[in-house]
Amino acid sequence: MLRSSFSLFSLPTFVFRLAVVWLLFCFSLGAEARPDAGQLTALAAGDNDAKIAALQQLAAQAETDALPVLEALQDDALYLFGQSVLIARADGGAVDALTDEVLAELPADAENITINNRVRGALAVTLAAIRLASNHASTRLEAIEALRANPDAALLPLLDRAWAKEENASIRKRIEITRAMMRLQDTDRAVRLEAIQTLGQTSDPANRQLLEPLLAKDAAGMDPELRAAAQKAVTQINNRLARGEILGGIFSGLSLGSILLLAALGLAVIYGLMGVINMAHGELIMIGAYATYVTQTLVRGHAPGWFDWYPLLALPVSFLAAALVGIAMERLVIRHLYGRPLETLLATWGISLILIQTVRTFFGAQNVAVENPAWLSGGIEIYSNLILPYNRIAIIVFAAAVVLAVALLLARSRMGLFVRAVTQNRPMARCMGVPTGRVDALTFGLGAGIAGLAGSALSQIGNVGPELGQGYIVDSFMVVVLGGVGQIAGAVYAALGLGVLSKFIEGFAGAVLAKIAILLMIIAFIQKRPQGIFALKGRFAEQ
Amino acid sequence: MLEKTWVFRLLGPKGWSGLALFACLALVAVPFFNLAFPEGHALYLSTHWVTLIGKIMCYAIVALAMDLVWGYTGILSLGHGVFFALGGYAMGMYLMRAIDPAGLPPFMVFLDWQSLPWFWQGTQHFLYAIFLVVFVPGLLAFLFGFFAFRSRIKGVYFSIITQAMTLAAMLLFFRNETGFGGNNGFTGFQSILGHSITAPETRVVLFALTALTLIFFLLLGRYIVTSRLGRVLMAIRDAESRVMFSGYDPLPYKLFIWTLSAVICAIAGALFVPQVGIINPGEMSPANSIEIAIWVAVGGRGTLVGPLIGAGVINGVKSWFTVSFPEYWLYVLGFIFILVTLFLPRGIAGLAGRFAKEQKA
Amino acid sequence: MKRRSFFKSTLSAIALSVMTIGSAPAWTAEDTIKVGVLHSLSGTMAISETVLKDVALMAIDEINAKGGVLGRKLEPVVVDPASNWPLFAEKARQLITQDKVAVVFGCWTSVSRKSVLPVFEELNGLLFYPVQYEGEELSKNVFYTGAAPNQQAIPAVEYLMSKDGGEARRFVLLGTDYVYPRTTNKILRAFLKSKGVADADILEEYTPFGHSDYQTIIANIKRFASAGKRTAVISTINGDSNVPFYKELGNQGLKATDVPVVAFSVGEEELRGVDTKPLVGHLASWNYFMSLRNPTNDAFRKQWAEYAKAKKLPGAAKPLTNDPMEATYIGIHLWAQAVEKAKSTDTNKVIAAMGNQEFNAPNGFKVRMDAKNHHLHKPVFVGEIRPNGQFNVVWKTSGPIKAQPWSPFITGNEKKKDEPDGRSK
Amino acid sequence: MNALDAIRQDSDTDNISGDATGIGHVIEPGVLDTTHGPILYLEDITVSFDGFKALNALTLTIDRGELHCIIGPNGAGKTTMMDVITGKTRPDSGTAFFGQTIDLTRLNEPQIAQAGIGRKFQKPTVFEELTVYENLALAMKTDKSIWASLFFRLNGEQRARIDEILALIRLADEARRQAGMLAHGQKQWLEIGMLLMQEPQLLLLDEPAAGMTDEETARSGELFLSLAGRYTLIVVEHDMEFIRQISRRVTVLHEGSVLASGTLDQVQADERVIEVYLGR
Repeated sequence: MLRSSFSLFSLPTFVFRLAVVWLLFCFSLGAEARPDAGQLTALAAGDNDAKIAALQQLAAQAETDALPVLEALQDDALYLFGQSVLIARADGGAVDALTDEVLAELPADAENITINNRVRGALAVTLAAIRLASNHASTRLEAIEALRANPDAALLPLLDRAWAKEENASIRKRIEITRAMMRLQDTDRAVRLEAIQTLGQTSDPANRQLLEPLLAKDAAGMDPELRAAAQKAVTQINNRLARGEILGGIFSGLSLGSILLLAALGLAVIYGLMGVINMAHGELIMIGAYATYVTQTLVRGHAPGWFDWYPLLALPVSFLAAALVGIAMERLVIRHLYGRPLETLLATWGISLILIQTVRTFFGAQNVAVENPAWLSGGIEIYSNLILPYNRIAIIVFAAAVVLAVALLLARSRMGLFVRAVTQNRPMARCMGVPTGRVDALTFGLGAGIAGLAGSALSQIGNVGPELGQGYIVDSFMVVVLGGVGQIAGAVYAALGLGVLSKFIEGFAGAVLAKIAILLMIIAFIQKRPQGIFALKGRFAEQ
Repeated sequence: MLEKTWVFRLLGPKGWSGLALFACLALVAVPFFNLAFPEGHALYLSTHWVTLIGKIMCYAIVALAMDLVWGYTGILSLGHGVFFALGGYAMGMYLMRAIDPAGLPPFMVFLDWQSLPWFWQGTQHFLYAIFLVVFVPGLLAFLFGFFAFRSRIKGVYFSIITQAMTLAAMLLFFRNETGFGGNNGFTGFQSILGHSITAPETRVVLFALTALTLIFFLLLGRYIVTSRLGRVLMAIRDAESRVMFSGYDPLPYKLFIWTLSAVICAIAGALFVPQVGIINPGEMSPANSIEIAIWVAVGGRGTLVGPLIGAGVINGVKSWFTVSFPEYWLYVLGFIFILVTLFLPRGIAGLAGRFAKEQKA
Repeated sequence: MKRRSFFKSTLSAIALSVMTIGSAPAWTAEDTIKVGVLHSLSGTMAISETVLKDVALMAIDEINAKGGVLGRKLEPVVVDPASNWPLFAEKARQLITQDKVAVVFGCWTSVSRKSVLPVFEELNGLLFYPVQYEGEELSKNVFYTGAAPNQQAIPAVEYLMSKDGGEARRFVLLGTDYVYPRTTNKILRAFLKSKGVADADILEEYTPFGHSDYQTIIANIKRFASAGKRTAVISTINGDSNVPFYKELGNQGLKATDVPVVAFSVGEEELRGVDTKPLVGHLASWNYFMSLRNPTNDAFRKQWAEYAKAKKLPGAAKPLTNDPMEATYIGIHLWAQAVEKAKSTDTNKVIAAMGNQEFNAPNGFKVRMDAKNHHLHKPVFVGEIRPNGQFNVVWKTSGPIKAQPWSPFITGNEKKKDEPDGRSK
Repeated sequence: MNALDAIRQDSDTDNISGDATGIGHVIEPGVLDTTHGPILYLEDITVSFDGFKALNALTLTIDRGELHCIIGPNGAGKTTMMDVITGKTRPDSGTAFFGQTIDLTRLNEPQIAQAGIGRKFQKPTVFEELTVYENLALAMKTDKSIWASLFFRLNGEQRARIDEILALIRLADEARRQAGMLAHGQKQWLEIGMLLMQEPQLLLLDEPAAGMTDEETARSGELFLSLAGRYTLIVVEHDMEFIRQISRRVTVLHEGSVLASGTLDQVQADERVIEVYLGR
């Protein structure tokens, strides 16, 4: 391999690869379809260059029989034992890759074959080249995506074959793009023009990278028409990228906003309806996250088949866990402090310390791992620079659903009626037979439960540790204060506004200054509107 | 004759004798036992205790400042740490410059600063540094207070925005580019006014200065709360609208006590830094400021000795627990928070007062 | 206020403070050597430091089981500075002057070390510091058993620039905004420059402590990486922010094969709480990995697993070892050897005896304490994260390399002496 | 609502005078000028909260030395009117003048209080942690700037004044007690005492008799009657007996504007008033 350059299409590399392919073609005429002993040895015992050469051979052959070995290599399940190469099986046994001989047990001193990123990249291309012929559209889709990410001109014949056979329009389109990437330097002018135009329909900066050299005055074989087409294609890609960036900014703002909203909503309910400053709010979020962790562990232990759906079970569990803790807090401590907001603030701070230390005692000081289920991993690619991660989309949707549910609950249900009655006139409500004590406890439980839901959601994007809540408490307060007391709509506007604004500032000033700027803006804003965005005006507002 | 003077009436006979006893202990006994006996002697008072008690006295001054705004005026600040830290940073700047008055402070050298930023100019002069200790936090408090009080921000809202203020300041000081040493802050001090900062004599002088400052602010606080100004402050706490309808404008009153409190805090910070040997943005963390409030609550709001008791007890317990039962420290602190607010709304001082009353009855 | 109560409460305030302070325990056993352990057991740093306290106690037990040092048993004195920097200085003074310990093993963050440093120099104490740090410091009273930047950061970048590392030519220097990342990145920038990397090919980004929203940063990285040359991220992100960072990275489709991330603060213990699937292939650079195969490490791992089980430590179900633990372990043994050699626990004699002390470390090499600069000669390993949270070593130095606490890549350092001159700079 | 039965149909209401300021008079801002008789002019005052009009083009004039009662059902705008006069609420439109020259809409609460308007709240509001004596001392008319407060000492004349008021409100024995320990009625008296210490020109009293015993109510009625003439009083009340005892002129507010005005008998006879209190 040549060390001077990594560019995919530098001429020497290209020639070298062609040579390899041609040689392989000659050798493989009589070769078996599966990896031969030489290839296996190279894969298992060779240095990285030998491994990659072997992988490139296998890619060009694209025979499905090579898959077990390659997949084993990918999954760290390939072992070298003396001269033989073994594939470990899930049951503890092993299969000889060359002879198919089955061993009941993997020998203890077999050496595990591990690979580094470079080999893993080449392996991914090889696997993709083989899987392009798969019967499953989804597998083929993944394969062509992998090839598109690492286009190797040596695989062009393979793509041509795949393109001819492909019936799925979207996969066919991707194959076209990938072929175009490889055919930009074709000698046929028509082919080149078509490739340029095809690439102009994409949004990938890598394609721009390929096109830009063609714009140079001395680019080989470029006539004005071709150059104009390339210029147009570059402009098209740039436009898409610019759009992607703006949309990405908005999306990340919305995503941050909905996280803030989820974190603050419970606080808004408790503060707005009960006038209680709950400094332990962050710890209720943390409890929700730990409840999710416990659910995940139990599901994995008892029903591994359902693992992907554990978040759905975790939601009610975290709601209940946090709500119960909240109700206990209300009954034991906060109940005695109504009407003394500053004392409540200190007492709940004390509660938060105790909750943190309790969790630390039971679960340890270290973070615990909450895994994303498969359906929350990855994202939708709109443009190459605009990928909307599923977990973030889920959180936005979830936040909207929770807000809606809370609003409906308070506006429509009997419980909501009671809550509003107690908020507005406690003695009168008591006279009318509303059990004010129970309503207080339930309201607090509701707010706490929402915090638990937030914790469950947040566990999908961040850390789960004893100090989790501390990171959200100040932000949550800012949202509530900014939104105005007792106003769920205010909290929504404040959270989304803060999210978009801080992402906007972060774009040009960096995360640290953005955070400082937001805090200063909140201080300034409250000077202007001491009651928040949605102030309760009127005679009683100040009381 | 003596009993007629306001100076005497300020504390009364027992108050004055208590204060005199404290002054004797702090200004005579501690220096004597620390300096006059060699290390290892049975009567030797270790420097460890001198710095520890000195540190706690700094905290007591902070608690006193907090009490003036919270206990007497009803303004709960969750951002007093920022004033403490600013005072500490101003003093720290002097101490850093004292290492090498002509050149750049060490941390700036290795972070590639070519010249001193403007706010560092002149800090090699001790008096100017002292001026900054008072002026910078005072100005910040004045401006912040002016806008907040003018907009009639009260209660929880005020508490929350003070928290936002201290958090913003902490993040700002964490940045290396701000020029305050980032997370590491200022350390490695060597001399103050030409005297080695580690010399026992310097330590004892700093200790005595802290004690004197504490006494001074205690008396000043006493004078203020017994003057009509103090009455107005308590009146603002109990019924601000009545104060306004009685013809008092609460704004200058709140602003005065708020700024004074910030300055007291800053002076405590300036005394804290040379004794402890480090100032870093962690002092501005919201949790630290909340802890100040709990010292006051535990000791007893609206009394002047309460905060001193609170700062002493909590920090004493903390020193002990973090050695003996490190895992339980947070439980203890948490339960103190809860139990004091639930059962001791007037803190230890209130409890002592009630006890004294019952005995009399 | 009642005058009476004023007087009484003043007295009781003083009495209470004195009582609580005075009740600190004091031991007076003469036949033991006291050893201080100064690691945060509560507060934000407890997550990292608690385990160092445990490994220190384990090493002390081990030495005691073999008869102690100079025929005397070691007696550990554990204190909790509670992640509070002024408290570190206070506790250090307490350990040296009250408990009269012969040596202190402790600190994690740079600021805690900076906080206690004047105390150790004033009282001529002895501190062993076990964590990788930014350098730029030398003290006669401190022995650094963690890595200096040239023993961790620079080899990792060299690997990234090599063929096997992916021949990266564009770098994102991403860190939490504090001194260690800033200094490390400053050194790396100068190093990259010396390797011909243009300033336009370096992107430096910082986030606040506890930052958890990496959307904008990842978008910036993507844009930066789309310029054509191979791009790598060098992360000095502080502990807790790593999980949100890696999760976002995975979900945004940036794979280790496209844009590898090499981290200097992510080890086995940090990965304990992490879903490692999206991290596979990303890198870390350390002087020790738990996955290293050699007899010393096998024994070390076994010893730790048994100790954790016996003491019922929280992580005993999945005992992990990591680099700072190894450094702590090495430090205690080196100190014990030096005391035996000096035949005294006197600080100056021990310092003199420390020079060129050697120890068969769990990393498989014989590490040696530099006679002059108080840093260890250590090997460097680069590992890729595997799905089980362990590291697969993909590159290593041929042997221990000497530390350069004064990095040659910082201007002005060429004048500095590679040994302490009695007080730190 | 026990007053409902008492309202009867009777003769016309008085005219409400709404004169403009005089011509040719030297205006001295900040000095109370009542040369034209009225001490308070409210003209076209409108205050709305989120679309709800608490005051709707309210126009009202109070003459110097008058004892003027205001009645009206809940939500009629009585308290809001007091808020406007004392500067707590800014009107959306309209003018409010204290005497000829003092524009109340430009002053804040303490300035209005210093100009000579005292206000008693519906719920007695005293400084609970201070003693009765300190409460009165604080309210006393004097320089209320911060520096003056820092060095303030009571002189003999001022002590005498406090003692005088203490006697008047019958709290001399409680002078050293904390105000928070007082009974509800006593707090009402204390608040009235504090008002008198301010030596205001105009007193606004929001339900001053609430929570008082019959005997106390009667006595406060007498007090108010004795104050009228020297001071101007505006009393908001629900207790019709009390109003009957003290009233000379009564204004009925409804939905933020004046519905009727006159003597109590005249007002009670007004059909619109009866409809407001009884109908709908």
